[in-house]
Amino acid sequence: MTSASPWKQDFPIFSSHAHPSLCYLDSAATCLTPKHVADAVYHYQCYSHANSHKGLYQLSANVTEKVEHARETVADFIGATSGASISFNSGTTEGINLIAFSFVEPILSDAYKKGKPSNLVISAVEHHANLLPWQRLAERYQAELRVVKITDEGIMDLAHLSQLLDNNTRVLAFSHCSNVLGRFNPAEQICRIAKRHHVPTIVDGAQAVAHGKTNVSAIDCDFYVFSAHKLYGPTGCGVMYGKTEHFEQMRPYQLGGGIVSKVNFTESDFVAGATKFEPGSHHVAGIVGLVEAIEYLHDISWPDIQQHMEKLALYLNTSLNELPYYQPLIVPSAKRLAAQPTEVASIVSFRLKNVHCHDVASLLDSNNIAVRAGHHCAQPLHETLGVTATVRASLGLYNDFSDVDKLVAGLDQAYQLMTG
Amino acid sequence: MTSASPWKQDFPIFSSHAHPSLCYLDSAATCLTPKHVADAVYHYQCYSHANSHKGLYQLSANVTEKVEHARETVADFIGATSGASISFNSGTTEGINLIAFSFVEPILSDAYKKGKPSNLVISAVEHHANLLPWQRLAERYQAELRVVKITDEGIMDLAHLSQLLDNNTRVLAFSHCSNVLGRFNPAEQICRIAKRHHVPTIVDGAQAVAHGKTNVSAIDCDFYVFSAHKLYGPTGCGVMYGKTEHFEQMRPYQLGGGIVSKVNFTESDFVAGATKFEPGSHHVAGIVGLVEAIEYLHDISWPDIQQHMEKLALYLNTSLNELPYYQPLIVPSAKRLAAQPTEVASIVSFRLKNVHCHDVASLLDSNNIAVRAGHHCAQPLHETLGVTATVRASLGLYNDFSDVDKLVAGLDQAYQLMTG
Amino acid sequence: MSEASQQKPDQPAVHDDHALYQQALLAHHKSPVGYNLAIVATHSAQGVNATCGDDIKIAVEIEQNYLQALAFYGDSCAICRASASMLCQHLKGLSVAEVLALSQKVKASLSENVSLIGVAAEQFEPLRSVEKFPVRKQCALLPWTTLEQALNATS
Amino acid sequence: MSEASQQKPDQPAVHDDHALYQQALLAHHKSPVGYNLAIVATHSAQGVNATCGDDIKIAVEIEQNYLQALAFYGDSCAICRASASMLCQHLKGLSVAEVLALSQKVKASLSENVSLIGVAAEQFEPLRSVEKFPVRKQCALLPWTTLEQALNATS
Ligand SMILES: Cc1ncc(COP(=O)(O)O)c(C=O)c1O
Ligand SMILES: Cc1ncc(COP(=O)(O)O)c(C=O)c1O
Repeated sequence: MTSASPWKQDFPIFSSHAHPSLCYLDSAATCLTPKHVADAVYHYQCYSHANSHKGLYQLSANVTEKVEHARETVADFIGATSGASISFNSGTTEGINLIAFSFVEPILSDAYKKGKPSNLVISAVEHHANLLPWQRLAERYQAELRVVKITDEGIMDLAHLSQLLDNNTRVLAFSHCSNVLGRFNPAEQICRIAKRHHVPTIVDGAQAVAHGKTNVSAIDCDFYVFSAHKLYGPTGCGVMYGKTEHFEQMRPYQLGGGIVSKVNFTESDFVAGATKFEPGSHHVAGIVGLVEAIEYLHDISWPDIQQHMEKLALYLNTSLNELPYYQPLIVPSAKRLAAQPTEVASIVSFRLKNVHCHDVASLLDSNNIAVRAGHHCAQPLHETLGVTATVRASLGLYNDFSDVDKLVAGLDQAYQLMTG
Repeated sequence: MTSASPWKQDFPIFSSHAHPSLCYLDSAATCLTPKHVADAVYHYQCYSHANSHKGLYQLSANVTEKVEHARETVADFIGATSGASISFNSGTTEGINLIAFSFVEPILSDAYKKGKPSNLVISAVEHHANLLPWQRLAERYQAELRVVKITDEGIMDLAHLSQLLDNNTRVLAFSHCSNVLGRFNPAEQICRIAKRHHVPTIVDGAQAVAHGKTNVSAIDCDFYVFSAHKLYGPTGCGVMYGKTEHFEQMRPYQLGGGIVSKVNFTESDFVAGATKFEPGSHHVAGIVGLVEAIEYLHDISWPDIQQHMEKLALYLNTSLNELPYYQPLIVPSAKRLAAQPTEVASIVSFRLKNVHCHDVASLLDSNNIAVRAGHHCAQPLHETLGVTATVRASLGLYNDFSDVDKLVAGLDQAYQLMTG
Repeated sequence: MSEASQQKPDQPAVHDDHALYQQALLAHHKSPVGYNLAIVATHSAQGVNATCGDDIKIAVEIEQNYLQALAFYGDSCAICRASASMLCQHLKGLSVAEVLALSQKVKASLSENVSLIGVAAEQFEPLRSVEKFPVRKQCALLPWTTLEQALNATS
Repeated sequence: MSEASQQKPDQPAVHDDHALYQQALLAHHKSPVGYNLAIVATHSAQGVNATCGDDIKIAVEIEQNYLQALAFYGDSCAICRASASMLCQHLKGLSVAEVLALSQKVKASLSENVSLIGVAAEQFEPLRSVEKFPVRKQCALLPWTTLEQALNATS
């Protein structure tokens, strides 16, 4: 690998009239957009836009077909066997709220009415999006919200998980990859453990899908959710995968047009399948852009992406580790690093000794380096680890060795300025 | 006015390499996209995209500013006094569901617990999006869903409204303009009546905002919702206006990042204001496109738009009325037509004698004329009026006299073919 | 990769040989077989197509496992009506087993664009004009799914 | 109308005179006035800035309506810390009414980019470097809003 990213040129933001010297290290928040994706959205809005699923005319039928075809593309992308298992929404946040309301709440409510105790299990690393909905349900049904500890390596403690699951566990919701620690949970193994206890599983894939081939069939989770914009796709679009066998018993979430087969003023019948969860007009431009993003990644190929990202992640971690004032949130054991170099995280969260995280981020910004500072919507995780905020650097396709060098130089400068 | 639309050239879909002969008469379903809007979205995704509200770096701060500035633009557009009253979501459907959950449900639940009867009032023309959420709440809290009749002219029967409202009415939800009949309700008057009964009002503005200056301050409603894509904006973006005094007592709707000030595993504090209803990453591209659409309309100016649309609507109605087999859903009284020509609807729903609506739509499609056939997500209205389906033709900025002529010729041909 | 490649200049959707409303189909629409026919139904079912608003009832008289008479009722679009009419015309005299087998074939031909062969091809080919109009396939299918329901139900 | 017009080529955000971390500010950060000072507080309040994680406590000793001593405690970013330090340095000896008036001015200067005049300008001008950094304004503001809370509370 040369030091330059072979794909940087695909991202117009780096062009000479825009931000050629931008060092963007916040892909975990949102990915920059490749021209392919922006073009696809543009062409859709300009030349193909119409209402999907409702018009009999050709323009509308074509849009319907685009949306239905997108289900297949997405299913294929995450290893689902059928497009019927794919429902579109506005993002990971909505996906989790949807599952909480449509699938989990009726189960909890039922147990509650029967006087049976319930508990919900999540992990200590969860993003607020995968915590708050469960907190609300736990409160409403007097259920216990159990939190699986993480190991020193930043992944779920499987022994603790096994202890927490029991016959009253109504759901296990966990992130495939933490947006703070960048570590992948062994999702297959976790779902297998859950299955032994007959506990349905929801996987927050927001951070995982852009970093390697996802296979929901192998993971064997009940639900998997993610957002297009963290996958080089457009804003406002997300995906819920679910085992179709659940769809029938699930109640619709938001209510509106297109999800009903028969309505009068006193009652309504709902349609079956994934569309039951898609009321109102589809965000077709978002879906079209998501498909384009998937095709873009497919054209590059996972092996090439992973090779680039792994080398870069290793360089990032090694370079940061050499800074004497660097305080990572999680210290990967040297043994593990040596044994599994490919598991180096492409998201790192850290602090600089005696320098506040927000000062670090501001000072880096003055050198055109974009990192995130704060709790990254994972405040309880930070509390668990005994800090209030960290600086987070995360890698994307456009990054290369020079970005890491800039970051290190920027950190050095910030440290000297604030403490020198 | 010449017969050609002065703005047609702003819409790339009509360019020679795309669909130059498209006769698009389904703007009530979704508006075609002007190049301005597609460009703005494109430029945002290519050159400005970053996460809003969370980054300290310049690129992110600029995006935050765009979103916050958009609140002001939208507020201004609908006559709200402050951007603080504007919250972004994915569309009208989500807006109504949000208000139902966050504002109305707690009120209903409270009354229910106290053993007080409740009723919810809507009108007979409502779109499923403004019916189903109330139906669900009515069922859950054993409240009565009351339906205000419409007059022969297709607007709300105010005398009946006054009869239905009482001390137990928890909300009045009605559409500013019907998506089937195209008639505007006298929203100001309706809200004044509601106010006399201390009933909060929710206005579904999906069909109204593109047809003239909206003034929520004059209407004095409590909430007003609409979608960007019915306003020449992009897909997946919607607006909820609400009187800010309600925001504090409202609970958050969907839960996720960015709406909390403090979170731990057992409880959370939420932020104040409109952002409380915007969990997760904003659909910034959609918001940017909406702002551009508003500016586009602003540049044309309402007087010019209205002049064009009114002449065209009059021509449409007059031309259709001349067809012997034309059966409009609502027959506007000649007296009214003469007295208030500007109130001619730019949405008409009708049937052809002895020809099924779906056959009409398919036959028109074969002549490149796009109309909608069915119940247009207002099945109960159709039932009320004693039909199962209608053909709907609706006008947009790109339409002109020639489109009306094509429609009439197409209807003639369809009628002859199917009945001749 | 971009969608530009998918844009085509306008093509009139009516080519005589591909038009949705072919003469054969229109003929059935205008003079439907079995429409509002009074028969001594032993089996019947109601079918509704929510998108289109089609609402059709199929009734059959079965005697000794053979379809002696067929009829349909209700309000529907021309495609649905023509489909029902062809069904009434051509299934009379067949055994239940034969009808179910044929119904499978016609449904496959409509929903998966599988060609029909033999006599069925002649009888039902006009229905295949929906091939190019995915939204209308359900209209042509409705009488067939409703018929199957009728046969599976005990009246 | 398009956003293209809003695109600017990269500009290094550090111009010496516009940089966020000016020398005067850094000096306060490195040697803060009133930080962890033990005073006999009559009034105090806690302020939290959720976005930044700033968590600061402002304490004052008021005697006969005059601020005799000020101190601050807690964990915060350099901007917040420098702002608190300036506050502790310059408000000592003023009356409660004077402090509240001044606080209004400083807050307006920070949130609405209103210039300060007179002695306040000299004392607090370094804070105005946040002008170009909207996200950080709240850091500079926090000590002031917290101070106002302290003054309005009875300790
Ligand atoms: C009156 C009315 N309300 C609500 C809606 C729903 O809008 P959306 O699909 O954008 O959520 C529509 C459009 O379909 C409408 O016409
Ligand atoms: C792990 C994880 N879950 C959920 C989310 C929420 O995603 P979105 O904001 O796209 O809904 C994010 C991103 O912020 C995330 O990193």
